[in-house]
Amino acid sequence: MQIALFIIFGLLAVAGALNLLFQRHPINSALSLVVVMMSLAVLYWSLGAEFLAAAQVIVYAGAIMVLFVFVVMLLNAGEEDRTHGSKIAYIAGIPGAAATFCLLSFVFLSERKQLGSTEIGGYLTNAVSNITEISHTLFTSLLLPFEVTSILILVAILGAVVLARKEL
Amino acid sequence: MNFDPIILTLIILTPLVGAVLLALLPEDATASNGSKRHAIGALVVTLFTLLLTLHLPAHFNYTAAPHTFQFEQNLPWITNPAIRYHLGVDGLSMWLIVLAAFLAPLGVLASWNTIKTRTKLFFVLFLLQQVAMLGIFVALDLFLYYGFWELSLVPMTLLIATFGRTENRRRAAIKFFLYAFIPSAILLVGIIWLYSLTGTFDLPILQALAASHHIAAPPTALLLCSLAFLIAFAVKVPIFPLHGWLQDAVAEAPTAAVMVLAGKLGLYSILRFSFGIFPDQSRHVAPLLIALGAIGIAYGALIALIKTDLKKLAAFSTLSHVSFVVLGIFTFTILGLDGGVFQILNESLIGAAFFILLGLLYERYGTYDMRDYGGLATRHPWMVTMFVVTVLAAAGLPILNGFVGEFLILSGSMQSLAAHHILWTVIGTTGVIFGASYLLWMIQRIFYGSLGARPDEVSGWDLCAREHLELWPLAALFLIMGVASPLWMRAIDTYGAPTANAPTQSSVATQNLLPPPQTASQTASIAPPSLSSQLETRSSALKSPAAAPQEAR
Amino acid sequence: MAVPIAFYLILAAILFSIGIAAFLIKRNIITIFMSIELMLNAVNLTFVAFSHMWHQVSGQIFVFFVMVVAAAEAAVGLAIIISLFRVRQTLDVDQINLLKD
Amino acid sequence: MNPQLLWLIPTLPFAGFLLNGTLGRKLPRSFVSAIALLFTAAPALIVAQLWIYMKSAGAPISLSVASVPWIAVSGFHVNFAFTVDRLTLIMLGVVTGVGFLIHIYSVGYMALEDGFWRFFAYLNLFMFFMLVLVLASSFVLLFVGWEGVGLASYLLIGFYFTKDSAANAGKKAFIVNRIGDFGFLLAMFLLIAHFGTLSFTSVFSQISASPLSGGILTTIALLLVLGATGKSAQIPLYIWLPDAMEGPTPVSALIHAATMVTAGIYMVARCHVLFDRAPIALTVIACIGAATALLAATIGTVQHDIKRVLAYSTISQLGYMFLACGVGAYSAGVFHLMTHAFFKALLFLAAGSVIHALSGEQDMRVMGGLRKRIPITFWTMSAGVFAISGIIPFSGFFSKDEILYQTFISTNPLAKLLWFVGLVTAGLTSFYMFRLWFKTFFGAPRFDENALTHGHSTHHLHNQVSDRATYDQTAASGHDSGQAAHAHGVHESPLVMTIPLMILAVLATIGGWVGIPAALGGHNEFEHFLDPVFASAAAPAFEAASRGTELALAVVSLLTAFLGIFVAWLFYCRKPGTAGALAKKYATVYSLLDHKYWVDEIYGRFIVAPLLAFSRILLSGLVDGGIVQGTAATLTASTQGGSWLVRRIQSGNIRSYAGWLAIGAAAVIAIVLFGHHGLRL
Amino acid sequence: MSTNLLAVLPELILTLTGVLVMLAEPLIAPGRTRKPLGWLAILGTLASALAAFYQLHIVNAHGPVTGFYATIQVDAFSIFFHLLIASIVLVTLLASLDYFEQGAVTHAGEYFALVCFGATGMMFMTCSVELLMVFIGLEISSISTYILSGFRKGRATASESAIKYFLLGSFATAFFLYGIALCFGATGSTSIAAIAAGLAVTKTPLLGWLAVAMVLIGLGFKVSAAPFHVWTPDVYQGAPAPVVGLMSTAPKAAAFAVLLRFLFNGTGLYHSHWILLIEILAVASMTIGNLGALLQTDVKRLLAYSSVAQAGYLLVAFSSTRNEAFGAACFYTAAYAAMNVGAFVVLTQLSGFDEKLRSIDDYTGLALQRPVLSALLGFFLLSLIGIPFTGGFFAKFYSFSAAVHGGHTWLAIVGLANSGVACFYYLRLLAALYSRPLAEQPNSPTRRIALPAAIALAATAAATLGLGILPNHVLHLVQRATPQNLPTASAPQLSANPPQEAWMDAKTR
Repeated sequence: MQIALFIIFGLLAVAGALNLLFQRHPINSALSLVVVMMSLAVLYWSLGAEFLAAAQVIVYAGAIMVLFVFVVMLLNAGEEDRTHGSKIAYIAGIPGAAATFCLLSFVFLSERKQLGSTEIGGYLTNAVSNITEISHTLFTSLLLPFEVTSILILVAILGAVVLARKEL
Repeated sequence: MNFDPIILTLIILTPLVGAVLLALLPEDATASNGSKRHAIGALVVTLFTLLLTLHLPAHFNYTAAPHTFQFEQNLPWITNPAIRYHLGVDGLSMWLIVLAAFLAPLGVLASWNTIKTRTKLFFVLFLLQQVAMLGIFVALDLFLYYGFWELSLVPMTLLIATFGRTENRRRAAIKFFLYAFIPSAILLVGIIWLYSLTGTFDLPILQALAASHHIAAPPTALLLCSLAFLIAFAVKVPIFPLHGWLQDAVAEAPTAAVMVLAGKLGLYSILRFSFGIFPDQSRHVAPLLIALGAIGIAYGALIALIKTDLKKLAAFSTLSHVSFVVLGIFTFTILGLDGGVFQILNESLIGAAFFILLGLLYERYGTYDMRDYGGLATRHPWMVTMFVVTVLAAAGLPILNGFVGEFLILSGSMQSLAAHHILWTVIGTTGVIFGASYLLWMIQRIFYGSLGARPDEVSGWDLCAREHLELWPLAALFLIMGVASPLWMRAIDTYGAPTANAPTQSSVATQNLLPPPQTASQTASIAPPSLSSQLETRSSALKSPAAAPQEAR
Repeated sequence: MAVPIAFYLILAAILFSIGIAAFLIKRNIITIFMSIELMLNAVNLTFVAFSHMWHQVSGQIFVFFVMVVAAAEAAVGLAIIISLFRVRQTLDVDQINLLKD
Repeated sequence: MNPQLLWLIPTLPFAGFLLNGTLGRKLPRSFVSAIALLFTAAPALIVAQLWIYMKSAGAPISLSVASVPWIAVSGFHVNFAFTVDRLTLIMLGVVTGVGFLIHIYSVGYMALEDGFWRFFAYLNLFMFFMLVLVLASSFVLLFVGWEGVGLASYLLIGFYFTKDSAANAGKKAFIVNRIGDFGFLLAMFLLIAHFGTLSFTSVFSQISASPLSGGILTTIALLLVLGATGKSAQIPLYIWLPDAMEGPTPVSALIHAATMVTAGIYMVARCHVLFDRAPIALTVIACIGAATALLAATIGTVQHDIKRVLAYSTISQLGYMFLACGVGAYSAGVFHLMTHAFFKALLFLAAGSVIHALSGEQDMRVMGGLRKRIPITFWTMSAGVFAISGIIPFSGFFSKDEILYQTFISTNPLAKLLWFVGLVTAGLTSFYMFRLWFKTFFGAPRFDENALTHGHSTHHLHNQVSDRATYDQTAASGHDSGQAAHAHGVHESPLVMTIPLMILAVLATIGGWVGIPAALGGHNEFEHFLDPVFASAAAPAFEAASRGTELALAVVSLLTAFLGIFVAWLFYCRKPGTAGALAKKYATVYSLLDHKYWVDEIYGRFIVAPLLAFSRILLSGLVDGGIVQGTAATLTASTQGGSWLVRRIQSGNIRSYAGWLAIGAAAVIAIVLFGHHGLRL
Repeated sequence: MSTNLLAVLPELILTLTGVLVMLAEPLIAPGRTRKPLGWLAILGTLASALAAFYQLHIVNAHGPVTGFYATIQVDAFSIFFHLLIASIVLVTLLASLDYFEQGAVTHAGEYFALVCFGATGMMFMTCSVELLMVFIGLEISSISTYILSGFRKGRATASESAIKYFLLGSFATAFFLYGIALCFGATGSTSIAAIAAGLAVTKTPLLGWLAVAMVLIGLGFKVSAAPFHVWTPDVYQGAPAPVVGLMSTAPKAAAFAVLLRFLFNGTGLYHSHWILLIEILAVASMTIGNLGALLQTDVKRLLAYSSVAQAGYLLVAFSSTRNEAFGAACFYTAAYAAMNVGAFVVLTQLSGFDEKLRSIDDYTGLALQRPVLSALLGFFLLSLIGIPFTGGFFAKFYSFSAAVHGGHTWLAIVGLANSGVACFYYLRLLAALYSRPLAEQPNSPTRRIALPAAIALAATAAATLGLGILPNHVLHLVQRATPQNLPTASAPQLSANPPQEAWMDAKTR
């Protein structure tokens, strides 16, 4: 089952990503990204992260992507033009991306043995449930990051207000 | 009250304080022809500095042990790295300090009327330059020295950039700075490397370590390090073929700046640091430097022969003259070293007089092109007199100072036959011919014959009182130093004699030809005993500062 | 059948690289921003995979934080995009090149 | 007398120089001349006293005075130390005596010149340096005088500096002398390197003590010879002396005839110990001397400028002295030096008087028939002409004959050839001197009496005067070269000029009697007087010769002189057109002589021009412009190229930037994965 | 090991200040001056700095402490950076008090708040020993600087600057995150101490290497090390001058602090892997930065490139042994902050809100009109060149001596040759200042320098000079600041022996 999930949703994620890449209208790209996120949510679940799977759907797909779509609509962005502003992106960037991928894969493949494999539901069998453990950690050892994140959100709100406010 | 321990600090501080005070003194907006108050202030400061420096020759101890320093001040400054505020003077630097302080008032006088705008900036920079120069001469801590060394670049660059003569000035300033800065960056690497090796920046300690071969490093590395030092200094001198900056900088720099542009700083540094810390390595590269010195003499003179622009001529003449010093000091003979150091004084004084005179001409006629001149002798009898005296001193006429230096240098060069080929001495001596040629030709083209184009248009005046005041001390010194050189040589010799190689009587045919001159034994006996005892005290002193960084690592 | 962790990682690497490529290829600034989100998602997958491997929940928490940060970034980024659009009336990244040598 | 007073001899003229040099411009002319004369007469008196003192001492002695250190470094000391021996004494006598006379003469000759004070200041300066040269007790002190007289010569030749030719001549003199000094300096450096000292006594005693005579001594000697050829105007460096005639005539008389140019001979004589050990160098000296004597004499036969004839004759006579030194006959050389000082000073001063009479005219072609108009000048000059031509009993005969005789009996393998050259030169000498005599004083006057009344003449003078008149407000008179403003027609010179002429005429006549050789019934006292100086174990030997030989040689040389006179008489008195006809017939030879063998041109074309071209093209252009500046330029250009490249990266496009980030990231990952261990140095 | 508010006191104070300012902003009527808010922020920053001093006092007495379940560690190192960041922020605030008055920005209060928040993020970065915390801090600082760089909203360049910074910054953040993920993958932890312990026993070292690379890419972007510097010139050019002064120093300092901790304390074991990378980054940064600046005519871009080069010099220090690297790098950050902030404060004063002075030509002859400011700018430029008796000199000196001690003499030589090239462009600006003006009319309106700006200038100049004459005092602090990993509660005790710094032993031998 694990492998089936992996193959189906992995392929779906890649397909979504590629679609994002090849679609020329931002809305289509956004929807492709939603597909990727949904697939990932399933994969998260298959890896024993139910909480994250849920959060992925709610926060990412539900909130962030909606924000994106909203802005796309707001700015009335149409299909993008095939402008040729950059040769470097193709000459250096794409090979760079490919090389990065190759190097990463090389590392993962060469360490494949040591990395081991997934055990279906392996993590779920823990005594404490996933969510309990997360919340426990979040409020003990990772309390500070959790609190500080509020500053981050404050900054984000402040920034959004500052930037998007009309008058200047 | 005994001023000895603080006199050097006072000497450095006086122009510094002067510079700060001048900077705070507002420009006189009411004066029509440029304010004089800063000039007066600078004159007072420089004269006072000169007065202070005269303390040194007055209280110099001629019988001190070789390789020791006087008027020392040695205070801890920064603990990591171990930098000390260490000042001191020996026979090498004493007269150079007085010289630098002596030239300063002359520079102020030379700028009296020529600097019409931004007088404040000019004199502040001038005094800062003075601080850096004096600092270089007295610093005994490599690091402190390096600080002054770099510091000397800045005012000079700004002086050239701001007060340069033509539109080319910015380029010339940057060229000057780059030429000086890049090698001194390598010098810094050398200093750091040395520090990482020995744990000290203190020159006397380093000197003692080097003399006793206690700097533990592969010979190649040491040689490279010595080259890093040497190249930085050589560019500043400049030694042929590193003189690329000289022509432009001399052409642009105002008189007061150009007087201190080339020569003494670099040469002093070679003598003090290259020879002090790398005695063996310096001797190793000496044949090359002797060759470069000899070539530089002839090369500078030959090119000066064809230049029609007076400043360019002066630049190559400077190259030729400093090359004499290079030739002299790298012979490592007493004659060469003493003559070389003496010639640094000569070269500076003669160069100063020369540039002042050129400045006077420019002030009157607004051109440095010789072809525009001619027949000025009837109009400016005093100026031509001073010009001829200067030129004769430069050409090495006996009883003027240039001769003593050149004579000793070339004799030394001939003496050190073992180190190099006789050819270099011969080439060096041709400088005597070419030097006279271009200088006399210059005199002829400016002053003799019928009136030239510029003097026909512009009427000039003979020297005024201030100009007399600038030139007479120099002219008098030419003569006094020419006939009474021992006054200076006595101190210089305390440096030169212990630094030179013990005379080997290396000459080709003489071993069998003659009994050794009676003085040979004298000179040989000076160095060894005192040095070794000194070394012991130094190395014990070395333990503590050197050990600290070792442990830290 | 168990899937090797490496496969998840490689899947993440693929997504990450596609994200890079999308950043390079897309012209619309919003889409480019989306490709960054794609890259972040790839990283998240990596985190989750490792979290699974190490039986450590901290990886998952990290992902949680990344999500929050992504949301904050999205807010700010989109605000920047809006303010840019107001001035330039374009979202084509190739036309955003006033600042250059 | 107190020997410590020795230092007064040179310093008094120096004081005169300083006084006149700094204050002279403000002082009246009488004061200036008084100062100059006083400070020249005083040393002359001291020398006279010294002479008496040393004579009375009986035995040959040499004096030296305690010294002031000049250069003092460990292992090497030079002092201002003076020493007097008999050679010095003779030189001192000549320099102070002749010098004083010429000073007197100058007072009259220069009376109306603008730079009167300057002239006397320079003249005193010259006296100072010349006396230092003569009194020096070491090579380097000698060199001080040596260079110093060169300086004085430079200043005095260029006295009329507004004239380009004068300025050029001064510069040429100095630089050519410098070439000689180059040799002198190198010789000194070698001496220091090998002997560790430059004191005469020390060096010579070391040479004497050493058993070897090696290549090094020859090298030193040859380098010294180079120095001497410069100062004494010998081949190859004689070219400056004819041009030096641009200076005022008293200067030519004092510096370029009587004293300074003999410094080379003095130096060789002073260093005879060294030269005796370097026979090759001696031979070179002899050959140079003979060749110069002949060469200069041939040129002298065709010159028209009265002073140039005398200049070439000077070169020729100096060649004689060189010849003498070269064969080891130092005392003969010095003897000729002394007589030459008398008669050549006389000739120049008389020529000056002639020029003065003709208001600045120097061209013999427009002279003639002056015998009656300026009798004193004529008679005194005649004495000089006879003396130089070697007519018995004038002084020149004895000294020149001595040289020829010594040469003949020398053991040098070239002795006979050298003697023959000397003989031919003697004939030529009497020819061109009598040519001068005849052309100047005999025949019909060829000058334009009217032109002279304006005080102006032909040649460059015209330009020069008008030039100066334009901007020289103080110019009371626009006259140069000794012609006076009051010169209305040809006239005899004032007493202040003629008295020195007369004294010198007497000396030129009887000056040689101190060295009448034994063959002519004398004792050759002069030679004996100098014997203690030149006694040397290594001195070149002479063949034993009989009195008969000596007598015969004297007769031969006398006959040669008369032959010269006869030819001159034939050409310029009897048939005045002959010379011109000959010149046309042998146009090539004449042109060669007229152009002084094109030596100046050859030097210019083959040494000076290539040197300048070398400097301009190779050094300034290629090395300085190309390599030195070019390296910097290349570095700058490559840096700027790099800068351009880096800025190309900064295209402003976010996608490009991301491209760089991506490829950079890939590179970083690759480096971390595959690049272990950083580079070390 | 529990919540210890004292450990985050400076951050806490700054946050509160920011919140206060933010809250007070709407209370002030539009059109009224926002200076009081600025003063409030300044006071807050001062208080935060004092709090840092107080922490120093405690640390001096009791040694380093950790807080919040060992997510942060308060030691001399973090306090040093706290103080540094607080000082930078203080100077920036002082300099920008009047800045926004000129531009009639109505909501300048938000600017002050953002600066405070940003500084909080940076401070958290420097004291965190947990990568998650680092990440959050990094994001806070980044997001505030994104916003600040686009603060002059009406301008096309401002938005462009912000978007470039934002997009590329997020792009790099993804790499940084990936790196953390791989760290976690290799060791099972994101705490630096645990990473150090974990790497010693990890079965997947390749992941560790990869993690180092990815983190370096992310932080390399933040410190604008070549080739991750591409954003720097454009962003600096478009951002307001005081903000550039801030963001070219404070976030960089924080990023370097993270880099130091991460490389030496976290992945010190992999020294041999990252050392070459650091060297290459250093050389590339120095060279590319200097070359880019060489022919630059826009002054802000010039300083941007120069900051790239400065990052390179700083990286040179990393090539040495741990202690030296810490000392040299910390000193460098401080000196660089002093002179660079100073330079930008002068630029702010000279060119004003509109930034009319852009190219070097605009600065020609300015010394006549604004002598004091020109002299100060000249002084900062000299310090950037590295002239002795300025902070810049000792900064370079320590950095290069660290390299020489570490056996990387060639790096020092490359660095010094580069600083030779560098003086060309600094001097071009300097020479321009002091040459004759091109036009008659003044190119900079002569204003009196306001008191706060004067204080800011005096402080930076004094700091630059002080670091150049008496570097010892800072150096003492810095030398004690080399942090050690404290035992943490959450660190998995995978191995009995703590990771030996074998590479370091090898070096000292």
